[in-house]
Amino acid sequence: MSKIDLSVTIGSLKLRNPVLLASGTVGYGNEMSEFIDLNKIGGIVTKSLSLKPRKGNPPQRIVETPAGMLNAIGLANVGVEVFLIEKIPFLKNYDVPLICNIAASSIEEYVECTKILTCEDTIKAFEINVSCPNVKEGGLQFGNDIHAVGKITEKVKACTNKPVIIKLSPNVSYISEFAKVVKEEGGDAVSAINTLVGTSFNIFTKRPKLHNVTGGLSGPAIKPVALAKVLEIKRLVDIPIIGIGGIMNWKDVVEFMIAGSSAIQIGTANFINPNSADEIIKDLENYCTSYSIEKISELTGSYKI
Amino acid sequence: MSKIDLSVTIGSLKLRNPVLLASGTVGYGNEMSEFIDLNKIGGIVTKSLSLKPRKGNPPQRIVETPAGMLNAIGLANVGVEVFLIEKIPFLKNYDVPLICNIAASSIEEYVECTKILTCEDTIKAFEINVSCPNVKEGGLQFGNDIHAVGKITEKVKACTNKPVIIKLSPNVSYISEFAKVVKEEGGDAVSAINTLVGTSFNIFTKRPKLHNVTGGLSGPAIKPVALAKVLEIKRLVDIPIIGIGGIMNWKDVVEFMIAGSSAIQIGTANFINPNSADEIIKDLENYCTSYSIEKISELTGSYKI
Amino acid sequence: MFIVKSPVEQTIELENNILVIKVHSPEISSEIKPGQFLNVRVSETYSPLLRRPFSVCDVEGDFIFLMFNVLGEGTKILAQKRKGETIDLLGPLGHGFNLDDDYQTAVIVAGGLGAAPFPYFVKKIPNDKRIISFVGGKTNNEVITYGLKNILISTDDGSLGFKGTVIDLLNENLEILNKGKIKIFSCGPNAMLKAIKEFSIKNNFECEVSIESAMACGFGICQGCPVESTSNKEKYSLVCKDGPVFNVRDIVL
Amino acid sequence: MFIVKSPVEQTIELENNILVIKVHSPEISSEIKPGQFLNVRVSETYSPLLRRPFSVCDVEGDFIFLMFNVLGEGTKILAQKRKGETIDLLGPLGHGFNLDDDYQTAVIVAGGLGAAPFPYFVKKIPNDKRIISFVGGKTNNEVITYGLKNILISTDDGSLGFKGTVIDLLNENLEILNKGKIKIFSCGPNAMLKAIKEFSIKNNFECEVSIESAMACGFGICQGCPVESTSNKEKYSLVCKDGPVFNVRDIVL
Ligand SMILES: Cc1cc2nc3c(=O)[nH]c(=O)nc-3n(C[C@H](O)[C@H](O)[C@H](O)COP(=O)(O)OP(=O)(O)OC[C@H]3O[C@@H](n4cnc5c(N)ncnc54)[C@H](O)[C@@H]3O)c2cc1C
Ligand SMILES: Cc1cc2nc3c(=O)[nH]c(=O)nc-3n(C[C@H](O)[C@H](O)[C@H](O)COP(=O)(O)OP(=O)(O)OC[C@H]3O[C@@H](n4cnc5c(N)ncnc54)[C@H](O)[C@@H]3O)c2cc1C
Ligand SMILES: Cc1cc2nc3c(=O)[nH]c(=O)nc-3n(C[C@H](O)[C@H](O)[C@H](O)COP(=O)(O)O)c2cc1C
Ligand SMILES: Cc1cc2nc3c(=O)[nH]c(=O)nc-3n(C[C@H](O)[C@H](O)[C@H](O)COP(=O)(O)O)c2cc1C
Ligand code: FES
Ligand code: FES
Repeated sequence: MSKIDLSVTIGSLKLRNPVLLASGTVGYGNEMSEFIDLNKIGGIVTKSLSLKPRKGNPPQRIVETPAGMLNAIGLANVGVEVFLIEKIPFLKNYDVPLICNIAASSIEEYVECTKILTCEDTIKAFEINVSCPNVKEGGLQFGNDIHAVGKITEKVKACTNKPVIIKLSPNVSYISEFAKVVKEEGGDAVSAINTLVGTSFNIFTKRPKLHNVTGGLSGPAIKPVALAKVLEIKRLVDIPIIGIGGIMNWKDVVEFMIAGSSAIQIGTANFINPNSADEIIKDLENYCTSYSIEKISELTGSYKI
Repeated sequence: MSKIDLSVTIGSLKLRNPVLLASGTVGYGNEMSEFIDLNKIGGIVTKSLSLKPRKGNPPQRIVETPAGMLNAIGLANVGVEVFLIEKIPFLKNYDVPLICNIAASSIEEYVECTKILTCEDTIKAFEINVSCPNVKEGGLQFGNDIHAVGKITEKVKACTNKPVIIKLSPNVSYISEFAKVVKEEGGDAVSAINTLVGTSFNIFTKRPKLHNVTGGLSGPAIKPVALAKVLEIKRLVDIPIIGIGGIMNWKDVVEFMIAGSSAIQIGTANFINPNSADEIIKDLENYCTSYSIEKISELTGSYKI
Repeated sequence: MFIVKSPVEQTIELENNILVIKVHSPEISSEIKPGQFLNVRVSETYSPLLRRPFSVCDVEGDFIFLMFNVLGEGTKILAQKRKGETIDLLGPLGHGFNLDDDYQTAVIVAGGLGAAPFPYFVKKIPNDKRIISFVGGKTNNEVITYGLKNILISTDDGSLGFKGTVIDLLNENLEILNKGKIKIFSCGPNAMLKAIKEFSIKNNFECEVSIESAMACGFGICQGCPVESTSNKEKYSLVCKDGPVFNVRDIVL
Repeated sequence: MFIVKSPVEQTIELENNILVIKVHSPEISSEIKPGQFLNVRVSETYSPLLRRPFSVCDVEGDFIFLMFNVLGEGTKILAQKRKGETIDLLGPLGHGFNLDDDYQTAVIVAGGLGAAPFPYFVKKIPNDKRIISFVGGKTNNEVITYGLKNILISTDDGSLGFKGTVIDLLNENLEILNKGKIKIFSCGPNAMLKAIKEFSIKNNFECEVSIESAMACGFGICQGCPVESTSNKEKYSLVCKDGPVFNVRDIVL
């Protein structure tokens, strides 16, 4: 049996395998390390970081839905400073590419966060969250504003040499238009998708179950939508795609790669089985062996339509 | 026990209860009548009708997904003429409001269909499908084009005195903007939502499971998204809403009404239990009795935020 | 047509991982005909969401039998049902086999689980008809002969019976088939049905096939199960309503 | 912390529709402490998708016990598990009760299913401490005394024991409570915990409470289970990681 090559590249970022852990579903790695060998996975994407620490939304923050869940965490995070001082040291113990996810409420804040974080060697790339549906500070919803997404890409690129990945919102008419702007402004890749806007009511109190009223839908329920968004981008824009949305097992990974993803992220599945990523990587290797796939990257965009 | 009033109104359309059967999930009523007493339900929405008969897409048209399904039927239908001659006579045997759903590939075709059908007394209202994700004839995707939606509303209204309901696409950035245009152009109500665009691949053949490549996602998986769309419209536009998306039981109906729906439609649930609507109506009556709700219409938009 | 929650009586394990589930359902047992099917809801949860179609395999008094093997989530749950648990049946659905036309010998051609509808077929066929069964599989553990009569077997690898496809076996036995008027009744994988169609047309045999399709409703409202018809190019036939049994000449396979 | 598929040994039905499930899980039984919990995956399907948190109710050798009643989909599936079937446990999770501080009498205050963590608590409390248990419910069929010791009961409607809330009953027994140093350990509905907090502060009693929250992960990565902390207004505490047992003075109820 020859060795299978699971490595993939996203722009200039080389990963040993395509399985990343998604922002907001892995914390800063420490709790997850009790369950999974972080050295085996393709990469970790941090919880979205903002310039200052954020407390996040009051409870209730989470609601289960059919084959999915809504969350309205509200970007609770420690802020970039505390991240560098308290969280990075732990991650330095591991040989796993760290992708820093940044969320902000102004273009300036994105820039400032990037500038502060780019000096840290451990960080291998940035994922810019322009698409969190659960905070509306300053009335801005960047994810739905194509000019803002272009501007953010341009400005963030200008202050770092590291790859910049823009995480796109699915709550738009044509996600490929956003991917196109990202490419035009020099972005290295896009992540698709963030969560779908959803809500749920307690029928007895008539109140929304989430304190934030609406939240983001994730989990297997959204997989068909996420796949369609990946495919739309792949067919129309030449930019690497990190596929996200409802991935639970190796078959889902292969499906996302066929649809056009260069790599993928595991989100909600981490809550159900924090060792999913490791199991999936093993299963992908077996799959490649069985089907004589020497380089897994061949799968990317291999759909036959 | 006093009699519960389950009746609701949608513009000038008065329904004996808020439970309608959704377009494409009830055919033209005849097969369903084997399982459910059509005289008990709030109304039937026909399969989308076009001017000429349509063959629809080649197989495979249907894929199951987690808590949902994708369909790409491609608007297979008998056409307005055959509908009037062959299907209406059966429906005349029942005392159930008939809402005729129309799909077309040009504004002229919408108008022509409406003109032909409006003379038929049995038809109590029109639901205009501007949002089918599974046909792209003439390159038009009305559902994502706010001007087209406005124009269609205006032109269809001009040729009928019957209530005109526009069925909106959820695959847009802000569904409330579409609802606003519908209101401005004289539309009587909106239906929300049609299916979400999704896809699925066979990982062994690398082909899309659906011949049409993408399809429309329906079923419980989409309920949180549908509720958020209904709520968005309710908060921003003063127009009656018919809520649709993943409704399986009476609790779901109450949730949709709280979020802002005046009535609702049952879609995918009909395939799993063709008697759902009848059971739901009974359950709604019991619920109203238990909670001393005299008029179910009080629930509409009764959310506390 | 009924929607009934019917209690499971027993699950019988045949060889080769094939299961037969016996369900108490007087409403359906008294109405259903060979070749018709049921759309089965195996779980009250949304996982799986849709019903699963199964041919009626056999009927005994108030009991019906379904034959299946564990493929995915639905059949996995079905396989775990124990006596007393219920399954939710919708049916009888579709058109079954036409047993009463003018022929002397019913030639059953079954590939793999395509054997499912035939035990009941064998029971219901009029007394004055003969039966001969051709059963094919890739290897011997795909050959299912449950409830069949006068059986000839073929396997692609020759591990059981004749070595070759079931079509090869039919061709080997053309002489027998050409004695008196026969009608072929077939069910199995699509590739086999295509070959059966060609074989029937070439030899001028009457032939009915039971075909499969992805389905949502099973009774004609979703339009999810089209099959191209040879007579009407403007319109698909529906497998659930116009089939699942078709005259092989009426559909494009 | 472990993720283990553990076989069910037995499901015991107490009165009042309360169930106790006994599971063979040496990994967890040897590590878990009273007040800690497990996040349980009841089904391999996506229905329900998320795990369900349950306090450890008791431990006997390699076996752990969970106490629950059927509320929704998850507990319904759990209730149907039979001997030999497995459930997927993640744990031990969170911080349990601090049994070793300086007090003489542990005053257990349990409302309804809040009794769940105490059987194991009663076993593990150091020998030199006394226990007194106050158990409340709306009516007599909400009173759960399984595994408790020295029990005083209250019901809102007086159908069993003292008529009134469990707080009223505590107030009735203030004299006993004021003899020696006590510490209250409480679990139950939120309204009760609020009252317990007020009661403890007013009477200057030490008090730990086990609280609930919606949860996704159960181990600190989803941030789904915030509770307002009294000491740090800038940051929520997490029920799953910082709790579920808190010093009642540390959180806003
Ligand atoms: C009219 C009709 C009668 C049928 N009668 C029988 C019968 O008597 N016995 C029996 O075992 N099966 C029968 N089938 C097929 C049966 O419905 C499927 O095997 C079943 O739905 C699989 O469900 P699942 O959840 O276990 O598998 P799924 O998880 O749905 O699928 C598992 C695998 O099987 C494939 N698959 C799913 N449905 C079909 C299908 N219809 N045909 C071929 N492959 C499929 C999937 O693509 C997948 O690879 C019949 C189908 C039809 C349409
Ligand atoms: C740390 C912790 C320990 C727990 N220990 C126990 C225990 O030992 N025994 C026990 O029976 N339960 C315990 N619970 C609660 C238990 O997790 C829920 O009852 C269970 O998740 C219900 O699952 P379900 O699928 O049956 O119900 P669902 O379908 O999820 O819910 C059914 C109904 O219960 C409500 N509900 C759901 N979760 C909770 C919750 N956490 N608290 C209150 N109401 C809820 C829902 O709103 C709904 O009305 C604990 C919860 C936590 C957070
Ligand atoms: C609880 C939770 C918190 C999340 N937080 C973030 C976040 O901080 N930043 C971000 O970009 N995405 C966040 N996401 C979105 C995920 O990274 C991912 O895009 C989404 O959940 C879809 O993937 P899944 O279906 O595999 O979960 C969060 C998702 C969940 C469920
Ligand atoms: C098989 C199928 C066919 C459909 N056909 C139509 C159609 O012809 N016209 C239309 O407006 N909507 C059509 N729909 C959309 C439904 O009317 C409904 O908007 C959607 O399914 C969401 O509701 P549900 O989740 O309850 O199914 C179809 C849906 C399904 C599942
Ligand atoms: S399965 Fe629905 S029409 Fe045939
Ligand atoms: S439940 Fe996930 S952080 Fe507490």
